[in-house]
Amino acid sequence: MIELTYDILNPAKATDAVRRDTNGAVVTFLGTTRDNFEGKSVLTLEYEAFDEMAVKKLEEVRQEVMAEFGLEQLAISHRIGTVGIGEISLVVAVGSPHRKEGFLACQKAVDRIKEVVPIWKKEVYQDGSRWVACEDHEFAPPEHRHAH
Amino acid sequence: MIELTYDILNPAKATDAVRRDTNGAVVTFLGTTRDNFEGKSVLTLEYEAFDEMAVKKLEEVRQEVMAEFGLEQLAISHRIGTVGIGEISLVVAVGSPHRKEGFLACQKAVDRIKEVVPIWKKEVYQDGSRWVACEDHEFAPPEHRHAH
Amino acid sequence: MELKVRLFALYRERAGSSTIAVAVQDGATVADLTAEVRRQLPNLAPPEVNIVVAVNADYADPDVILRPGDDVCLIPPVSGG
Amino acid sequence: MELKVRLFALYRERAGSSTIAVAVQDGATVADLTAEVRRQLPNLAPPEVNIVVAVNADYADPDVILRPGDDVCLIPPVSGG
Repeated sequence: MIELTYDILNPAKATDAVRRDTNGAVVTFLGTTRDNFEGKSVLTLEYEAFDEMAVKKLEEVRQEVMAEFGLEQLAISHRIGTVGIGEISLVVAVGSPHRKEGFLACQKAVDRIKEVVPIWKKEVYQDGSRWVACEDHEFAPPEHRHAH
Repeated sequence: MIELTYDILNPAKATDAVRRDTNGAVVTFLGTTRDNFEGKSVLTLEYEAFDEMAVKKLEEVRQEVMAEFGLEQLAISHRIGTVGIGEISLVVAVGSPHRKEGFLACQKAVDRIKEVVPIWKKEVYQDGSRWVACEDHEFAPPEHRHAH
Repeated sequence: MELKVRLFALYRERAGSSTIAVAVQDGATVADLTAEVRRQLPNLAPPEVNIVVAVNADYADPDVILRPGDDVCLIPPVSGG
Repeated sequence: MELKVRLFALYRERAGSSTIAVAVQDGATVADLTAEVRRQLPNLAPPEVNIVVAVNADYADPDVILRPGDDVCLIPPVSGG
């Protein structure tokens, strides 16, 4: 299951999609929006996606991770639009016969989503906003990153 | 939050307990009952606990894992009594500022629960039943393990 | 002294009872108790399997000394989760 | 040929528009396109930042040759999750 939606995410939708009587484990990751960035208070977040490509990349990540760990159940829901503080922006759920593969696969899927899926997060502060650069490499010097 | 209950588990209870506006990640493990053991069809499962000690050990695991990974939110729910196939027997939810610690802490908590908490699982088959030995060391030769 | 010993799961079913009375000398250790349990119930656990004991709801090493009134429980290999 | 290029997020805001028209020679590559984009919009990305391009909803290497009608999008560093 792949989902890209403006609606509030319900984790049970993803976990129920990956539960099987043959599986013993479901590992789930919930990404939730944080209320601060380097001490600065965040009021809300805006997620923007290149929709067609985002859905395609989410499905590619899903297939890639299932193949790597020999699993058959992986569900991803990503929220876009305005997301309030403490709300869920991402759900990744993996069903697996044993827990070790479940943990590895879930973590790998989250890592890959953050690397390759064209979705962007903007933090809105009292006095401005900032497009968040990805975690894994610096995008630009601070004067560019804080251009907004 | 620690819970040992005969009731059907609702994972949202544990995940909601560990969500914080300061955290970015919730990692959850759901243990679900499998329909087979070495090809033998399992009809249902019975979980028995040494209640007072189980609750104490669950809390010890919780404190130990939170200390090891520097986290403050960890919730564990374990079901006991009769559990149908595909139903949830264990929920472990970890809230953490960053996802890496969340995954490690959740996995460690599940490992420790299976090692130290005095809870026992009995698989019921059409033609008998079997107390499951823990995963990490052989309990006894097959003639003893299958005594029931 | 006589101790009331509680049994769970596999041990409870093998013993056919959830409690047994075990007599040990004053100053006896957990190891003395399990030796006595094995005499009373030779089929409880095979010789190569260590019988794990909880005293007052915590795991107790073999050299722990037992006292009258201790809550003593035999813990078969756990399989929660 | 003239290509319609779509911009998202940071790039959209910096350009002040969600699409720009970019003229490149027939047979031009993705690298030629990004060079032209930098001429048109020098403040879109600093020189040390590689401008990532998607062609027809997939990442395209710099040596990919563009064709008329291609769906070309500029992808700022992603930050989903």
